[in-house]
Amino acid sequence: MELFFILQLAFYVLGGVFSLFASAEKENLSRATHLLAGIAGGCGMVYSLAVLFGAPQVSYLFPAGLPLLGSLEFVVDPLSAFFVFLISFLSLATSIFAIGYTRTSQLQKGVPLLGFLYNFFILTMVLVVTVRNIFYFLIFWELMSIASYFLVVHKHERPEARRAGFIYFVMTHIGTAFITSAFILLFVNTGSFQFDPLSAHAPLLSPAWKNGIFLCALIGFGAKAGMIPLHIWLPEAHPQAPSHVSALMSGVMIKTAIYGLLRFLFLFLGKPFAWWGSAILIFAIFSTLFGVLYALMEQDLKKLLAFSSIENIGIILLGIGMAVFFSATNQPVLASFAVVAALYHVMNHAAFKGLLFLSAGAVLSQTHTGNMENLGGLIKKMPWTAFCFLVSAAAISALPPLNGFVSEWLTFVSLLMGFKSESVGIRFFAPILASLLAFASALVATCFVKAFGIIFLGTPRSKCVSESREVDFSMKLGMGMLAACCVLFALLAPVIISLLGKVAQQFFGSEVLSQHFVRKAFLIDPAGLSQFAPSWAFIAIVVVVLCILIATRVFLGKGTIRIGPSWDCGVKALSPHMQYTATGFSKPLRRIFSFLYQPTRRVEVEDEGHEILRTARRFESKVHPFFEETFYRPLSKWIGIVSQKVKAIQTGHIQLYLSYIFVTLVLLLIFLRLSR
Amino acid sequence: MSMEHESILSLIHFMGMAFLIFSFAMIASPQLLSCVRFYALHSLSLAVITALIAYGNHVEHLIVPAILTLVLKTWVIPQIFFKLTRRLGVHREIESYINIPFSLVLSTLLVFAAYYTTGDLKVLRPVFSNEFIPLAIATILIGMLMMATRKNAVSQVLGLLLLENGLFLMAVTMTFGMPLLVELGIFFDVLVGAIIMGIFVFKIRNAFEGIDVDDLTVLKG
Amino acid sequence: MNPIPSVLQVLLVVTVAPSVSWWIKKIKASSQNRVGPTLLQVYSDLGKLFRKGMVISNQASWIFHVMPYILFSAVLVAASMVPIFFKGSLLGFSGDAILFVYLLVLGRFFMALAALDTGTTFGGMGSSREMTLSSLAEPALLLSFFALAYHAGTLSIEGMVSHFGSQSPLQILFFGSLAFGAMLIITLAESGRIPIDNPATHLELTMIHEAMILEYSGRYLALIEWGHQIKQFLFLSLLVNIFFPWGLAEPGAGAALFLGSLFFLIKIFSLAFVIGWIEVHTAKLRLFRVPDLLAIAFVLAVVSLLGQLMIGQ
Amino acid sequence: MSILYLLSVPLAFAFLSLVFTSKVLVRSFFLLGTMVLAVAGWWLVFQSNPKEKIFAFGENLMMDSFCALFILIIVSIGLLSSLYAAGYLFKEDESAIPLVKLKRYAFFFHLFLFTMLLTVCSNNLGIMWIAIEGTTLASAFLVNVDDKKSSIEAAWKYLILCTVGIALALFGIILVYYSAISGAIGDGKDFLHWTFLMEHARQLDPEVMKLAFIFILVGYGTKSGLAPFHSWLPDAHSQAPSPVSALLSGVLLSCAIFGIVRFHALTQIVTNSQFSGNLLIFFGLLSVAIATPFILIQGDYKRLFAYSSVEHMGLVAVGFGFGGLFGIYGALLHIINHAFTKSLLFFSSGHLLHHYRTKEIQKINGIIKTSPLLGGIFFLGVLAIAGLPPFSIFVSEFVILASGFIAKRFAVCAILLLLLILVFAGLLKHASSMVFGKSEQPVHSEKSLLMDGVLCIGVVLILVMGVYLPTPLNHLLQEASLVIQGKN
Repeated sequence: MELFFILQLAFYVLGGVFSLFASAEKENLSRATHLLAGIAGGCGMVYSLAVLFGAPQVSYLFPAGLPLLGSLEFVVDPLSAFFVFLISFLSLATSIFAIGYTRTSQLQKGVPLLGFLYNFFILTMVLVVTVRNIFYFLIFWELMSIASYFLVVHKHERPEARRAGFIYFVMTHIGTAFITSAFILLFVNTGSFQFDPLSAHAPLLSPAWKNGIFLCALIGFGAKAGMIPLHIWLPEAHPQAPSHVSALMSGVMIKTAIYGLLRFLFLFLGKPFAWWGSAILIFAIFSTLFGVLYALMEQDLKKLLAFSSIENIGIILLGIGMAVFFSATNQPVLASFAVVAALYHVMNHAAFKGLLFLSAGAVLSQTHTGNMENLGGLIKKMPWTAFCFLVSAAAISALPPLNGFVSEWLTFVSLLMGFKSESVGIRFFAPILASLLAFASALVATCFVKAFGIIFLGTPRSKCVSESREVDFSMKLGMGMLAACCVLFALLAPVIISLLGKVAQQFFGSEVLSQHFVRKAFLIDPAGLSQFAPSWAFIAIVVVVLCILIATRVFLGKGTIRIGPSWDCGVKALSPHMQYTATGFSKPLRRIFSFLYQPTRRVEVEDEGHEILRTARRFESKVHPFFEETFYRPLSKWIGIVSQKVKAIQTGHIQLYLSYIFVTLVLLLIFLRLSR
Repeated sequence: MSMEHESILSLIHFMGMAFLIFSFAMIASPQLLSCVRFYALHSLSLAVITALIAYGNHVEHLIVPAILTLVLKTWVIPQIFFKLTRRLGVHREIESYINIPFSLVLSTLLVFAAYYTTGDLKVLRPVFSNEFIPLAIATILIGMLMMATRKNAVSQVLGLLLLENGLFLMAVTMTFGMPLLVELGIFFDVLVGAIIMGIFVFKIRNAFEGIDVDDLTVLKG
Repeated sequence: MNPIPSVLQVLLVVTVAPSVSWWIKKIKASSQNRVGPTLLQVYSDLGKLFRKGMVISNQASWIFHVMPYILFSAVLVAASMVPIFFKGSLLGFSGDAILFVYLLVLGRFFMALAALDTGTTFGGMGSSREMTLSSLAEPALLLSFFALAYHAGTLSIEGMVSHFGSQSPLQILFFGSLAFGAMLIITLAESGRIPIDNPATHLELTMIHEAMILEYSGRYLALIEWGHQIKQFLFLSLLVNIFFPWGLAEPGAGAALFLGSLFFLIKIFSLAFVIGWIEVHTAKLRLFRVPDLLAIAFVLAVVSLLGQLMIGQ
Repeated sequence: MSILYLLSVPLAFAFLSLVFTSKVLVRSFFLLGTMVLAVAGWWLVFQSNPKEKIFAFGENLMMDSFCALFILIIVSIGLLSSLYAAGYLFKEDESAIPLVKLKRYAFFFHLFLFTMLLTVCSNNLGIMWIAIEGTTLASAFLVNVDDKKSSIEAAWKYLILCTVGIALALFGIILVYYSAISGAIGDGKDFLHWTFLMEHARQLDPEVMKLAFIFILVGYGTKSGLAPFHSWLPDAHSQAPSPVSALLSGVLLSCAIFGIVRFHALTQIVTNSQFSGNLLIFFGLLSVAIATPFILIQGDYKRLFAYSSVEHMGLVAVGFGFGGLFGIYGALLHIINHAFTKSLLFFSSGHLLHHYRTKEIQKINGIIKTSPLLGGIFFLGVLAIAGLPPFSIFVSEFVILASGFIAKRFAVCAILLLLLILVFAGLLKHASSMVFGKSEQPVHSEKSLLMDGVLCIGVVLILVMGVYLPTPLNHLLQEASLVIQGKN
């Protein structure tokens, strides 16, 4: 299996080097780079699945270049294997998509650099989840951020791309600062830079150190995952990156933060405290609600998808929060079920969010605009993209036959297993959290009805829709693969859960067995609350639909169909502008939640003389971005003011500089005299 | 021998007082040239003190720095300054941020502070007599005050040289002077420093038509 | 145990559902001293619609054609999970309350999409309002299910019904009544009854559910109407079987089945009478007052859960 | 004797460069001088055994592993700077500098190298003081090669402030000498020898040592650009021509830190308390804190890099303050990394000045479009100085932070992390506004292979040092940290 690991890394490096020589006219080289990335993804899937299915851990040791900082060691245990599988299968799909996508007019210039950065970006992600040394983990972590920064700033002529890149890189750096301090706190305790001694030493940590390390890790990885107070970079950065890259960023990059968090919570910090669980749950539910509430108000498709990533991170954190809570009140079986729920949602989110971004990329490549207000009726021009977007929209809104529902159901049940814990607080709040999760998933359904409906259905709102036509084969194949995954991950739920059970075993010891979660085709929960058979549900729906179709066809014959214009109340001029717009669609929710949004609207009215028949020239409605306005903007303004003030100490007068020296000298002498 | 010792001791104390008076005179002198002359006298008293200490305590290797001070600081450096001011046609008055009476009050305060802090210093048991330590520190503080308040580049250099004299007195009274090699090096550095500062004053006058340090505030932030 | 009674149950649900909506129309008519439609009228309407030809908009895409079948099948699968005439159900084992609720969400999701498909203003308005209100109703519905699950110890609807069947009414009176109140409000919201949505009119100010299916005709309209009536019947039967479970037959009992189902029909028609009575005596709420009503439902569910915790089982 | 050979090389080439008349000869001898110096330096350092010391000139000059590191930096950066200067100053186009100025530049450049080598190799603290004073005087002329008003002002301030600072340092040395005499340890001849003082540190008087360290810290702190005394640094480094400011920022500041660390080692043993360590941490943190606002709102990119030098010197001071194997190892490594990275940055700013003729950050944008090589290297350089992983600065910052946590100084490390983030944000903001975006000014782009070559060598060096540390260098660092802890 080591061979496949090395092969994967080698292919990425080869792909990167190949792309440096590729240029716009040499098509086959840019196609080769993405093909190589795809093959590398394939190799990755091979050895990660092997490890998940029970093969011994893959481990590899590079000769370390730097003294004092430990050895560069790679080990692929079940947890790393799961994340490598995630990275590989999504990068396989995005690479196939990218073969066609990079040829479209979107990304004509800068292809060589884009290809190189793309391969380098996936390579660093794979390395991050497999490295076993603190120092090299931080190096690959920051390399991942650098690669994604350059990808976000790829179209650097646009000022908003530069601004997004800047915010993204600074927020990531803040996260890395916290992660560095968490790791060094661990190092100070154990004296070694390797991960294995850290997890071996975990039970001996004193409570004060554990709490400190937990907080640093939560804030550090939370910033990278896009947890609510630290999320402002996500809706800025993802839309700027090319779509197949933002699919990877949303699908997998923020999951490396979840990987880091899991490693800290369940391997490095030994037995957690109960308040950790509630802290994570609070952050999780805020991320879920705010993520979807802001996603609803977006007009730009990729920003909408970015906000919905924040919502899904919230769902994952809900699972992790309950897992931490259960393992704090030493119920390992319940805790492992919650971890399995979280990991399952990580995988599902990678599948459908990747597909959403890819189809958004397809739409972008044809219509050259991300703004939903001037799209519409694309289903007739791009049927395949529309179908894939529909599948992923249904999956993300957790509609039953697809994978979204399975992981949502697992998260619901892991929340409701809170009934079994003896603390009254969690017994009351767990169902409340579950109902808020239901509320959020209903809003997601609304959000994606709006997205799909406004973009693909109805009549085209602007001419850029008319020139668009279906994307080429490689992009369709990429999207098709992910759509198939959305269905496959639902049907194969029992198999997948038994694999994830192995990862849970790594956390909670071997007494956690997969038959606590799976009985033949049924997913059961250890607390005996309920059971669910995804395959049965899928078959039931499909069979019933077919029966009705056949029944109506047999009993009532073909039935005459007459094509006529849509109902226009006799006005005879049903123009596309009479349709509901994205802003209009989310208007009721904006009114209901006006306390949160504080919506402001500006209407420029123009009346040709008579004030009754006035025509609104321009309507602009903005939603108050709560976190930016209340915390981040004042902070940066305050820093600016302080810096201006401090600038005054450099006035240019040499006498002033001399008096700085003499005053400091006198103060030091006094300090010496006092301290004696 | 003891009587001779007494007379040397009293002579040294007299020269110490002269040393302090000349530093007051330097900070109080309105004219640049008078300030340079006082500097020459100040170095002369320093040279005499060094010679007397050398003779009184039979420390032969102190004679060389005494002679060097006499030659360099009472004759060579003042000549440089005279030639400089004549060649540059620099106007004679000394502009300062604080007027002369106020700077005199300040310098007396500094002298008092020097005596207060280091007067009964148990820590420093100087080799020779311990009342020269506060005198040296007072001179250093006056030198600092002079540099910090003068607007004219030349008078800033003079403040620096005054500070060096204070340091040199401290060295002599604390440890009978440093090893000869180091003494020579320090003198060489002071001389080259003075020459280079002279060159730069010359450059400033060419560039800024005047050696008022206030024009030198272009570089900010 | 043989599946025949549960298959029969599904067929029975499908046939009895229109009669309940006829019964509600009848009550409204009699209270407005009109005669109202006959029982056969409802069935003949459906039959007529099935046979009629269809007029389909030129803007419509394949989603417009697929939606009625998905809606009807979703409702049918949901129906096969709920014990109605007796304590068993055809697919009860395959899922629980969450699957039941999300099946209905599947139907609603595609209905909202189809509404947007034809590019008319009514479709957009209907789907926007429907999705908004349903996303406010869903947490209350699920929370009341969770409150019941907390008491019953299981999430599957079959388990809940059999659990509450064996409970003495006094024991579950307090939190049960609160949960019943919440579920009743949600039933009105889901089936589009008066306080939330006016099923009888096509006035754009008031219609939510009707606005979405404005473009439909013929066979598709029949399927949608029928599905809607089944969904309404499902909610009513849920209310009846969970909160008034006495007399419901055990899965195996052959003879008692008829008696049990008869008894169930009486209960369901009396509950339909209550719905009809509410419809007559309350005016439709303004659209932005409905969230307050749904908030009341949510609070009722929260209090019923809190009640159980405080009193401790 | 080999130290004397090493010192004689720059001196010889300094006076040699005054002799020639044609520009080509001056340029070639100028380059030859630094090459010979570099070879001599490397040979001297790497052939000697890091464990033992080499004495010369009657024990007044000495080279142990600690000094060897600095010799390495001086000769390497000197070579890079002279290579760059050959392309940057000695160019033949219309804005060429007259021959007399070039000869003066070559003379003072080699003199400057000589004084710095003397500082580092001197065992006698008095000679070290003289050498540091010499560096100030030599580099004063290098700062204002082009006689503009602002560069004269910068040179003047540099001269006055550093001379005052160093005068105060002299007072510190006198106090140390005094405590050696009052301790009456041995015969008077080698009381000022650092090795002697380190062996007999126990007999020195702690109170006098503390007073001496205060004067030394203020004195050499002025020279090394620590916080309240740093005011001359931004003016001098931004007005000096790029090769000189690379040398000033990269090497001269480190030599001043070398002085402080020698006395810190001495004080630590004499007072065996954290007195000097705490002072170093306080002033180091103060330097980083004061440099941060200036970096955030800076308008001129050369001043930006000057303030970043203040910040990195603060980091080095904090590293030495934390102490322990990790602290000192990290601080020494940070001096080396900072020397190479900062010189690369000043070379690239020289390029920018050469191409765009302005130091304003707002006026330059879209470098990546007009000259991709320069844009790429400049941006990578800025990321390197901000401490991002693939580059070497991250390694030493990580080690210093680790030593901070080991020394249980969490508050200091937290403040450091916060300030480093702010500095990173400031640097990124400026760099991205300069490198990206549409470029509209005309660019005087005549390519000079030598200058681009130096840039590429610089980038390769900091990338390699970020991943791989050659073992001989590692031994030197370990030995030097033992020397400073006084354990060898």
